[in-house]
Amino acid sequence: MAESENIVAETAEKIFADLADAQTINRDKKGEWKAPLWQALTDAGLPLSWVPEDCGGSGASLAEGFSVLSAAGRFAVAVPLAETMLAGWLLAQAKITSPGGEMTVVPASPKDRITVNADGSLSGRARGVPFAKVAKHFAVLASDAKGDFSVALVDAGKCRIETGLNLGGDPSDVVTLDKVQPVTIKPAPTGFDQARLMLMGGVARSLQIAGALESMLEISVRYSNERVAFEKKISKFQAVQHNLARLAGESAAALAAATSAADAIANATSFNDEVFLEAVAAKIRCSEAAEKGGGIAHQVHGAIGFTIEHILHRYSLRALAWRDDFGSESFWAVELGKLVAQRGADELWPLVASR
Amino acid sequence: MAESENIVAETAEKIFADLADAQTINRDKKGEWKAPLWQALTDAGLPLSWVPEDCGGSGASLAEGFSVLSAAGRFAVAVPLAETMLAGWLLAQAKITSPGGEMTVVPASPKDRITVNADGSLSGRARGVPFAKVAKHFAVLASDAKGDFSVALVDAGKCRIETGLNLGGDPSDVVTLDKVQPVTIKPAPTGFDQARLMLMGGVARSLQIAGALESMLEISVRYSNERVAFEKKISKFQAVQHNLARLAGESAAALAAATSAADAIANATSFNDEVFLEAVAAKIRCSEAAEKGGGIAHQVHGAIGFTIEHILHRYSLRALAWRDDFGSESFWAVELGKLVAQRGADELWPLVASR
Amino acid sequence: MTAALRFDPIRLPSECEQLRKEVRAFLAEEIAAGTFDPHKPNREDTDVPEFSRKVGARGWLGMTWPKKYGGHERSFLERYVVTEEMRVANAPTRRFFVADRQSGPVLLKYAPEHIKMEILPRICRGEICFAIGMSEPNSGSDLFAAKTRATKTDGGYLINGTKIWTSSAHIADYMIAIFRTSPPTKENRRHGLTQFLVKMKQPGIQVNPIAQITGQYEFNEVVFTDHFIPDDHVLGEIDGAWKQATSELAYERSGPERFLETYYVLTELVRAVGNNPDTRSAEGIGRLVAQVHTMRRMSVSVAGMLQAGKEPVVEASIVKDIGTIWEQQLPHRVRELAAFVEETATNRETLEKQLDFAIKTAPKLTIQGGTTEVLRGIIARGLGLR
Amino acid sequence: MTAALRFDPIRLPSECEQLRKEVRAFLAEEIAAGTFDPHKPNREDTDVPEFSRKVGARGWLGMTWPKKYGGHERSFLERYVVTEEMRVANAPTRRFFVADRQSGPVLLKYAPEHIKMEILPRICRGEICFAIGMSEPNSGSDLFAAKTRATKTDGGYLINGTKIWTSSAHIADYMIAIFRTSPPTKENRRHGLTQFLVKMKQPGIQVNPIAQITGQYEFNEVVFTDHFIPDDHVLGEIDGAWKQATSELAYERSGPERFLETYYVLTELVRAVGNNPDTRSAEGIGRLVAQVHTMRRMSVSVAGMLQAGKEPVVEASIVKDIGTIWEQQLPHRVRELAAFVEETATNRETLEKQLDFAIKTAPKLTIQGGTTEVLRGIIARGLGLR
Repeated sequence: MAESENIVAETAEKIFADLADAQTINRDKKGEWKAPLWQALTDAGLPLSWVPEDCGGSGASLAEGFSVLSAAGRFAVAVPLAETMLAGWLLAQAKITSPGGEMTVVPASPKDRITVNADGSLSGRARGVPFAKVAKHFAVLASDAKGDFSVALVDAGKCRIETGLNLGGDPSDVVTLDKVQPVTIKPAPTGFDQARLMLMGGVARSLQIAGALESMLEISVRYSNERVAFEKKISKFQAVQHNLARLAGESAAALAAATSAADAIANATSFNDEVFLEAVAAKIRCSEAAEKGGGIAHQVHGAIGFTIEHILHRYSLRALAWRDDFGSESFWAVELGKLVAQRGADELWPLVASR
Repeated sequence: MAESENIVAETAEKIFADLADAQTINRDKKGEWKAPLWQALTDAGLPLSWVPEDCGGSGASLAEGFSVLSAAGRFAVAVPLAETMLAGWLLAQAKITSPGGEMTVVPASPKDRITVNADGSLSGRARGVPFAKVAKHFAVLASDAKGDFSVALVDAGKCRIETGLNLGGDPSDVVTLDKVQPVTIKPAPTGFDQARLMLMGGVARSLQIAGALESMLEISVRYSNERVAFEKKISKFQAVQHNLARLAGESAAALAAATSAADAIANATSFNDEVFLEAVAAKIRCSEAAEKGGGIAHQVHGAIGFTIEHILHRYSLRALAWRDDFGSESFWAVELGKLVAQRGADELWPLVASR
Repeated sequence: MTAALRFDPIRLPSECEQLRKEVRAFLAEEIAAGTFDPHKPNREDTDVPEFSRKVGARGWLGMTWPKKYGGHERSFLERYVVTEEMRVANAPTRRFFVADRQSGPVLLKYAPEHIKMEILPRICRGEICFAIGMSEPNSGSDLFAAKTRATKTDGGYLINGTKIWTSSAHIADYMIAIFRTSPPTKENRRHGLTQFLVKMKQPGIQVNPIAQITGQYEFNEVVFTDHFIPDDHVLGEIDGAWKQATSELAYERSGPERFLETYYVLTELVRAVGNNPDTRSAEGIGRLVAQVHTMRRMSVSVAGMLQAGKEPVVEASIVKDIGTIWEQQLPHRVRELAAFVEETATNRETLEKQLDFAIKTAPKLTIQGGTTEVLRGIIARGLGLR
Repeated sequence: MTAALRFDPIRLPSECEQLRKEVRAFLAEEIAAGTFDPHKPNREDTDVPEFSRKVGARGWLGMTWPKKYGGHERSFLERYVVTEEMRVANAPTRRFFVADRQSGPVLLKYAPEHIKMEILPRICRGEICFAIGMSEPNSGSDLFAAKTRATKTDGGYLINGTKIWTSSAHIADYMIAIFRTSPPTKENRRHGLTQFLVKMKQPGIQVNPIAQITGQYEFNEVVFTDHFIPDDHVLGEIDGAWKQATSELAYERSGPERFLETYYVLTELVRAVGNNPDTRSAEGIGRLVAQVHTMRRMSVSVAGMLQAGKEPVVEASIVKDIGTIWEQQLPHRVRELAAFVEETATNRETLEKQLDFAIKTAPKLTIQGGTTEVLRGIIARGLGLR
């Protein structure tokens, strides 16, 4: 990790440690921790990490921003930090200045489409939009009749929002735009399409899942070294040791896949097949790890991990919920399989061994 | 198990124990054990268990025959006993008298078809026919242009046979019939079709796989109680105990699925959806158990189980090979899934809870 | 065979078929009357006393028990049919399930006659709810580490300590619990625990509900402070509860509830996929159905062994081990198979809600009533490894 | 984070890209010349001495070693590229692979200078083959139970006993083995073993090939009867082999051979499925490719740590643990995905033959070079559990 990434990540870590401690948050049934946390993040310029200074942001690098998302995953942060970062990044693609406050991106599923109408207004329906209810603005990617993509800044108040909750208890809403006039709309850069947005979101989620798994490993190891059964620490049972070794494997695989994908995007000159593989593989592998790894963490914890009072669910359920955002692992596995098939058998290894 | 089943199964067990001991066979590189074993099985009337006395057989019940196949699985017997039993059963459906000697059935895959030509001769190609090379006669199920099925007794010498070996090292051949005149041909009973033959074969293979898993469990438990590592019997390591518990689970599931299917067929008055479920589920579940269970048996044995000298491969590789005969588990899973979908969601539970 | 396991194929006798029809008709009536919604799988969170009484009135509680205690002297296989039909219908069985499955049989075996006469008929009428007090804050899988004390006093015992993870304690009328009457001995660390019948809603018992990650309140913490239990509420041998615990496991661990807990998502998947599935969906459904069929045949087989008077502890543990792992993975597999279901599928919303609930439920399935690790230890012992 | 694992994303430097092109061109030439068949995965059974010499001549053996010993002072990442390209092409690496991966580094670290000068250049030229003598008939995973004795005699040691599962011993020129020079002590049961360089094809060594279930003869039993080893063939500390063993594991356990052993069936599946896969095939292939990509990125990351001079024993163990399980399951998943491939698919026969071989190979992958159980123990220790 470069020095600058370290500094940004450490800033984020410190804020989370001070204001988003899982145990404290878990006890705070009223959500009073949210406002101070968001304020501190905003003061540090983190929500607009990926927005250049001339678009109102803090102009951090992609790599620096990704390191913030890893930290956010390790704390399973339940504020729209990743979403605002993605929204700012999307707006910046079209050189649209980001407003202050919470944002999210629309659409958040590769299956949904937002359309630019002839009069410049936007229509469409987007499901599973994270934190839509909380967001003041939406960064919208929309396409017109010719299939050209535009990026728009939209006032959340002008959209219809059907609220919902994901597995982790965070907002996951249906957003309907019915001839909504955007605040600003500009053409997306050449070649930018919905897959790009989905994969950027997917890598964000991969980093968050990997971070959550790191924390699940840590708290599971700690618990196993404290909990006594049959007159010894459960960490001394070979079955528990091997379960935790498997959790370490899942956590490691998720971490490797997610950070590799982030690194690939941060250093890509074009969005080619190799970057596509990195991004998609991360989403698939991290999603698989969320199920397997989270399952082990719960098994090690026993009944206590199944209670609201314990913090485990903050990580385990969010990691599972994040699988669904920006295209599930099944969706992307099919896309990746199609790409591999189209390239042909003898072009598979060159793709895998590209870097 | 009824008394009569016990007697037939015990007869088979005794013959296998005397003449098909895995260790003895494994050392006999020339296959000199085969002729005496086959002779003893023939003397006991086992190859023609399912052939009524008036068709030259011993007229055992379906249930008795199934119990022989379980025993054959436990000894991983490498002579065409199951195949000759199936062939005799098929011929008996059309009241065709079974000749003596080894037989097998054609086709052995739901994807292959044998056709009755206008002149009464048979044409077609059947892959993966077990023990075709060894068989003197084939019991052939063929259909004519109208789709009506006939059963035929065919001289193996009149067919072209491309030899092959399955994973377990037993013959698995391609049989081509090019206008072959059968010895005898008669119409199959009304409603009898290729699925019936495949599922009867599939249940035979399920019982054999379950039997092989029983033996794998037994020899793995025994080995773990003998082998010492890190100064104790490996059976004392929790990881080994839990692995063997999982093997017991796979073995139990295979046994339950296979014997239930056999029982369902033995007591069926018609070949309805419920019997189809039993037969197909057995093939699917036993095939899955062959992979998982066999993998554990090998893991417990370590390097020794990977050698030709050790008997483990006799069970593990045959169990894997048997997955492929009479339709793989993927094939039947698709067929079962289609049936369930066609019946509809609310008819799933009544199907599952039918007996 | 040194490690022979038996799972003989049981054919349910014809009386079961008639009974199944009656149960289905009854459940259909109750669904039509709005007593419960079969598409809502939160049965454990629903307390419907009148439903319990109706089930009792039908003769479907205490089915295998002697008639003199209100039972019906029917077979374990008949009870099996009733249990699985209720489970698959997502019927609200919470109020009577524990009493019918476990507590009644314990009382039958260990309670004094006058208590049996008093309590068993009320269970059979669906009037009372039972809880089981085993785990404590520092003894989960290791039951014999229980510390809650039962101190001998005049005419009975005084109970002090805390039980935890006690399902339904907040609505229960009774609890069957183990308490420490003596310290463990050097030779036998399982010595010193005694089984008691506890009357709930009495002085000295405080029940604190524990919220689960599903949002339900199924578990409780139960705190005893000088709670008095009379002598005749001792069940079985003083200090000898460990002898009584294991033989009950076969009852508890092999029932349809050990593999059908998340079954509803499979039904809804079939509905969502429709009549003409592609190869991916068909294969996925086929494999899942093959599994549930196999699990059920194993479970029925164990019920047959119980009916035959056997104690198939290892077989029951195998059913729970592979059954709970299957029902734990099921919602994840269904989620994958549903990934390409059209938004227009009529039950998509139902399926999604069910998946949400089932995925949250999943972690507890391999923990409650004997963890995977404990079960595999029992199986390993049965195989002669321990 | 108490249990922090690092898998930093390594970008292979540009020199690797050029190197990869050279390796691919070389392998294509050799395939064209008929030296080996890339569709036949039985590389472990094929001994092609001239191929080894050609690889040596290209400078691809001993790549990271000092030039004075014939090495090339290139990076671990460059070596990685050569290794993975050879592996994926099913090149016949048997003759040089062990020497290049393990034996050379051991000699570099522990052999006297004159032995290094004598042997290492010959490894680099691809002239000699090494075997590793660790396991014995009664010590598999538990290396420190080895009993084969090295008895001090005039000017050296006399060796008596048996090594087993020794890959390539029947073609090897040398073996690096551990023998017992003293009994274990009460305090340290790992004490008393010494590492030796054994010259094969000498009196007192008998090699008995062991047939594998794949039909190959890769393993051997090696029986020593008063075999003499001179003093200068001791490698490292007398009685202290246990100190030397663990740090080498990272080299041995994280390479591309730990997840690519059955990779060829994935390539052939893609060929068999064709350009227009259905959802089932596409999803299956996509998930498998995501796995192999992730494994490779983890493995490359460990190579980067080695290059940086670290000893990532836990990370390497994780790579081998999940990598070998993946490559063990791969042929079974491919078999399933190929279930509906048309008979007319041109490579169906190739795929079926490969599947047969890969399925037979699969059981050994989680046993050789450190079993799953041993690896998980190492990982658990790294997590602070042991």
